Amino acid sequence: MARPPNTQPMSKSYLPGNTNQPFSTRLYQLTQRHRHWFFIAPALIVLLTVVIYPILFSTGVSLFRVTFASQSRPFVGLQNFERMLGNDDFIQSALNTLYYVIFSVSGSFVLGFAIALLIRRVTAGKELLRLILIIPITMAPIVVGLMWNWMLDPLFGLVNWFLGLFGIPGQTMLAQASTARLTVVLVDIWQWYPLVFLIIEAGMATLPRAPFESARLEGVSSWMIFRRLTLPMLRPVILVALLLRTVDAFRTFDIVRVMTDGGPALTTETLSLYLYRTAFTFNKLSRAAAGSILMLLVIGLISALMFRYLYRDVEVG
Amino acid sequence: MKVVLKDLLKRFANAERAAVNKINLVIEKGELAVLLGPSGCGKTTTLRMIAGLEQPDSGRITIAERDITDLAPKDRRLAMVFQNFSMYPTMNVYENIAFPLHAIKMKRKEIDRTVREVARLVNIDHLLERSLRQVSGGEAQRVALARAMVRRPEVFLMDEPLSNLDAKLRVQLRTEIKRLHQDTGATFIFVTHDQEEAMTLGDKIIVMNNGDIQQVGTPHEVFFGPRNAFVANFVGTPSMNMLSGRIVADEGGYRLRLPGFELSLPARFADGLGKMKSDGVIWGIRPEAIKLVSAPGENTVSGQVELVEALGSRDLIFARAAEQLFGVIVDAQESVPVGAPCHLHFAGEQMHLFDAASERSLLNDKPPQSPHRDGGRLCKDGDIHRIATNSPP
Amino acid sequence: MRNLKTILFVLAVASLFLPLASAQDSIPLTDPETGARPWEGKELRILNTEVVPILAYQHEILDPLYEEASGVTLIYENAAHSDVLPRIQTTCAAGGDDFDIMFVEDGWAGALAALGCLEELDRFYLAAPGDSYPEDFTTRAFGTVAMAKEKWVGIPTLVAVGMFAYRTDLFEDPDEQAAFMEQYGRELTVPATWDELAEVGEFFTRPDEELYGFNYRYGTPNNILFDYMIHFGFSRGVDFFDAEFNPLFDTEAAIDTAMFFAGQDFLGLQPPGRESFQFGEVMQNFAQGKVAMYGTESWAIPLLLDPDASIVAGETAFAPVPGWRNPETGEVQSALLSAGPAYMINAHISEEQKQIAWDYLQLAHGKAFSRILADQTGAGHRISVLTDPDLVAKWPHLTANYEAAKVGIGRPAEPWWPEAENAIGRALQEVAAGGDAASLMMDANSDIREIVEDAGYYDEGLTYVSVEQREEFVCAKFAELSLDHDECM
Amino acid sequence: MPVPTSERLLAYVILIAMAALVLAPVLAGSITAFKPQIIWVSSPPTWIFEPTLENFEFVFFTRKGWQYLRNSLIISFGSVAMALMLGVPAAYAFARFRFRGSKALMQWLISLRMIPPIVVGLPFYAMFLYLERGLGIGLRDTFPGLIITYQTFLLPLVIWMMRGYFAELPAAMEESAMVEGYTRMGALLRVVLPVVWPGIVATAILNFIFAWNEFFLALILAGNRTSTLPMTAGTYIVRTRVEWGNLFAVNLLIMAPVIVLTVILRRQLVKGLTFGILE
Repeated sequence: MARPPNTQPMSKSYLPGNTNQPFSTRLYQLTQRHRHWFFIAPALIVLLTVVIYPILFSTGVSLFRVTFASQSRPFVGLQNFERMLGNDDFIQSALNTLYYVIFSVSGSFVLGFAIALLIRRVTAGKELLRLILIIPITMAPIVVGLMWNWMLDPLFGLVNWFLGLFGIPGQTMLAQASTARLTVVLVDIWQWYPLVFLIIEAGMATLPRAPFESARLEGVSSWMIFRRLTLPMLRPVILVALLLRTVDAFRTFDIVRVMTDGGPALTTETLSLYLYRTAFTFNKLSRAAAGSILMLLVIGLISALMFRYLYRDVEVG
Repeated sequence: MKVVLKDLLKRFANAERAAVNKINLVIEKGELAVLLGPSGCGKTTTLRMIAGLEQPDSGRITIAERDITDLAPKDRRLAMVFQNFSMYPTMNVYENIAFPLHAIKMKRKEIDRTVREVARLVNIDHLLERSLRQVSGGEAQRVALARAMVRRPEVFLMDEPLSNLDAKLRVQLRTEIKRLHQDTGATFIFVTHDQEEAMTLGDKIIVMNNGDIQQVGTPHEVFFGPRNAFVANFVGTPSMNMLSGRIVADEGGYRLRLPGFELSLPARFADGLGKMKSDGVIWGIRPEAIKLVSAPGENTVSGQVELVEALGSRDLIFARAAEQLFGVIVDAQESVPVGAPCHLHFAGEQMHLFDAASERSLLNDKPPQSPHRDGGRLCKDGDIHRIATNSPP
Repeated sequence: MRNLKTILFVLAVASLFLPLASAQDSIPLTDPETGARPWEGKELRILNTEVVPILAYQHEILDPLYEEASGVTLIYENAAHSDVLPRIQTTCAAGGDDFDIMFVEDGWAGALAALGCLEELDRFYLAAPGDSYPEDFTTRAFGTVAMAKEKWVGIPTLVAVGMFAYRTDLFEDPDEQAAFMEQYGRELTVPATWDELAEVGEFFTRPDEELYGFNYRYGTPNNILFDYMIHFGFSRGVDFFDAEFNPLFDTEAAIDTAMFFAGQDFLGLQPPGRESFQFGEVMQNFAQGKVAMYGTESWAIPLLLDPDASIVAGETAFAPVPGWRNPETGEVQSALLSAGPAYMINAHISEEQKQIAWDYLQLAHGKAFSRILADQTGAGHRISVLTDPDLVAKWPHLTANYEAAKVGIGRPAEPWWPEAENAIGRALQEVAAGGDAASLMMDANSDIREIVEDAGYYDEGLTYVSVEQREEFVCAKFAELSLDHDECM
Repeated sequence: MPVPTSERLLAYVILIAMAALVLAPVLAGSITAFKPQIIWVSSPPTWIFEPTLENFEFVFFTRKGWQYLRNSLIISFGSVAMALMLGVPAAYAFARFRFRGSKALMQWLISLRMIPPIVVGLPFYAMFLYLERGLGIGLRDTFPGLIITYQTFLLPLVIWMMRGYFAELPAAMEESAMVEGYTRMGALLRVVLPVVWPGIVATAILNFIFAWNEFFLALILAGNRTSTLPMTAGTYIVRTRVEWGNLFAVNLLIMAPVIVLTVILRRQLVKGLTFGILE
């Protein structure tokens, strides 16, 4: 029950009259209830076409014997999978890939984390340092690989020239089966530690200050603060960093392709590289498809496990 | 414009219960109705459904007999003010206010006239050329008000417009909204979780919880005649003292057995108590209704003062008696030091009783009529005290 | 009748190379139609990889003249060498006409022919032979580079035969000669056998001076390792397969060869990083004066003699690749790889494009231009060039080149060959890395057997095409085309 | 928090050493691009020389680097534009609407980042093949074909990043516009997009970097009409020699724009690289 206005009442509303009844209320309701699909559908359709359909397609191809030329495509069931799993080279490249994942991920993680911790302690030139330190991640992996090939050349590379200044004899890291894999991993770490560094730094910036300040006041040692406060509080961030690094390391292709092309003696061959070769050089499409499905299963399993840990901590969607 | 909500239901995806559970509500033309409730009670969802920002799962909404349930927000002829100032940061104050007028293709000259007129109404005509970065929170909300008014809508929806402001500004703007309501004569629907804001603003308060309307009434009805334990507990600061107890029939009446003490109940509960199926009740009394008396007696418990909070002219005392903590409001002059013994008297006519099972009030369903219905909208706490003593038995 | 296009081309070439004016007589008509430049405005797309230096000379010298004379625009698409085969396979599988002419290494022709990617050239030749002169190649070279089994699919772009480069400044230095005599009790000569090479190599291996004895390629892609089978294996009598396609990489001779090739006696002569060297690195090492001797292929000659590319260009000479001394006869047996790419015509392009492609190929890789190229760069691959007295006078190594081209052995032209070669290359790398030669070679052998089995060769009872049989294919093809060849007599 | 001087000094030493390790190869390599052929490699390295542009000239004109540059630009801009057109509305929906399955769908989108390109690239090639053979639709070696393929890694990234930017905006912004007489589309275009514009630019730039550096899918699916710059880098390691000077000239062409963009974008970089999981 309103009182009569005690100042001059506003004139009649500017609003349009009752003319905008929608064509059909039911239609309107329907579109309202499902309006999100209007926004999502185009993207979703494209993603289904460019991701899901290819995977299904690959699965299909892997059950037949298909080559570039083949006119007939006999159904062979799981034979391609069997052959792939029984193939030494496939197993070898899977193990190499595992090696990359373990060492590249842990290496870049430790280095990136350390740099994130260190850069908090500097003042002047912080921006410049950060800018320089993230350069590797912006470079195309193929460029990184080629560049380090040049750096590591046994006779003319800068690395050996530099070592030579200190009287250390020439190293042939990329050439030896025993060191090539490690060398490629080191280059991979060189390229990807900034990812960890950036993620951890961003994560640390979001940490509340209070617990750290009170711990300092209470005289807790830096190491204990790091172990009992920093690490647990950064858990989701750390998981994100590890997850992203893992999937990236898992699909390593470009760097190896240009640095060693899988050699010497297949010691640096990765799954991606091996499957590429199988399909496009050796003309065994369906076997490569089977291999890629196996690869997808493994990475799916790994990331599903990591995601489960992650979603425990992070709200998504 | 009369706003009617009929069987309005909204359930969000992945939610266990309905956000708004088939509510029915009538808001009369020119009324200032306040939707009050804790966060998540469905009040904002209700408002957003009226605005058309959420689509109800079922039920209808009509404004002035016009069914708007299936209209786009822009066609509902209403305005809305949001909690977080909802400014358009790429536009300056003037453009912000003019923005709604562009939608109805008004002529530039008329836009200019209207914008300035509205800006004057909310006292921001000196800010028009400023960018939003140069505008304070209170001013920003005035801009929002101006933007809402500029199309001269017949229904204003306000979604906690004051809660992001500091206390002083809040009071100031509250008055201004009140004045605006009177000046425009439009229907206002105001959402808040702040029951003091609801009391001071509302012609009608709609208390909501868990998607249901708990009570509809004037501020006094809601304050003095809570229909259920939730409303009793939610409305009023400091909140009502509440204890679970059992009813024992006594000769000629009922007694209430509470942990540690017993009370005799006034006759006005007799009807309600007679209909009860079990003996469990929730007893409640407002801190303002507890009296400190000098000696123990009927409906009195003895205890000790544990804590005193100064509220200004009055003190809020927490006294422990019969192992329970009671909040009591007393005049500052009559305050008692911490540790002092005290006797708390519970006046029978100010007690509330609720069925423990249904949490419904045991008084008859008709809420007590406030004797101050016309003048009491802005009444002070002292008035409430006076009214309380005058409420009918 | 000569059409204007040809005349223009001849005049242009002739005016540039007046001393060679006689060459014009050998350029016949390619298009019997009169009227100038029938393909004016057309494009010819070439999938290329900048694999060998002489192609660069071709682009520099020939292409502008051809474009001007014919009105055709040449469009080169360069791919990394290891991407070329995948690219051709994928394009071809789609029936794509993306390229008119494709760069095809000898090892790939079999696979591509099986996919139906390669246009046979007989009919073009019979209609207008032009300057192609297929009989101007040795049968070994032609069979390896230009044919896929019995099909003629290309005109060799070049014929790469094993060559051996050495530093004259080192070998002719009296001090070095004296020192060598003192140390080994014989004259310092360019080694003729692998054993001699090991000795001379050891002599020149002086890491302190950043000088090493010898340089060979061991790196990836694994297929380049296969060269070893020829240079080191075939000369000892190792073969790839028996007649029934049973792989022979696990024989004693093959294992011995692998052990020598990858053993420290041989590896130890080489600069650090040898396990990963491929053509690029070994050439770079030699061109920067880091090694005394260098096993290479004939295409490298122009680059090694180019003072812009090599700091030892003036001190580089060439010799035949060493071999093994037959203990019974005392003769040096050597076997040389014969390899090389040919530009081949895509089977999926239009007839007109095929005609243009043929027209370009017969000129670009034809007799006349081959001579110009050899004169300019010292690289030759046609018999007429390798035996030309003027050219031999200018480039003495051409004689060695010719001898090599006559005996060079090519890769099998089977569709699955790239995969098999990868398997053997991988095993060799592992041997070089210190693995057990016998078991690795046996593993590789069984891998290859599986590959052959997968391809259905044993089911279909296919038989291995030996080196001699390939020569027979070539001779049969020449006979079909009514061509005479000395080696087919 | 105050840091002891010794600790800070140590941090400086380590960080500067690391920065040197980052810069040294990049700078030394870039210098090589200006060296004449004879000193592309030399032992010891030649530091003083007369810089030449002949490598760039060779790479850019003789080897038609300008074409690859053009292709890279077309593909990168095209695929980013497509990803934005599809992804921005979807991101908006994910930020604004709660609906059945929205959370699961969002998680699914993150998981797309996990799929190795070979798993997609291989069937893509085969699909294009069948399309071409069966329906006569040529997508292989065309710009549209590559642009569509690039959506596999660009589109999820755009949705994730943009969702973050939209979620930062109060929903009230476009809701008030809707109440004030605009449709949702109108509100989106007139109110939200002007505000979220910097976010779109950041997303576009980061995605541009990814598309620009992409190698694997291009290797499989591009041809002579569409070869990109990274693909050509490999062509300078010819089998017979490595053309270091030319190679580094190409590397500079690939690297330079990205490093410039990084300088502009460094703050937004994290959001993109972490795929918006961190918020």
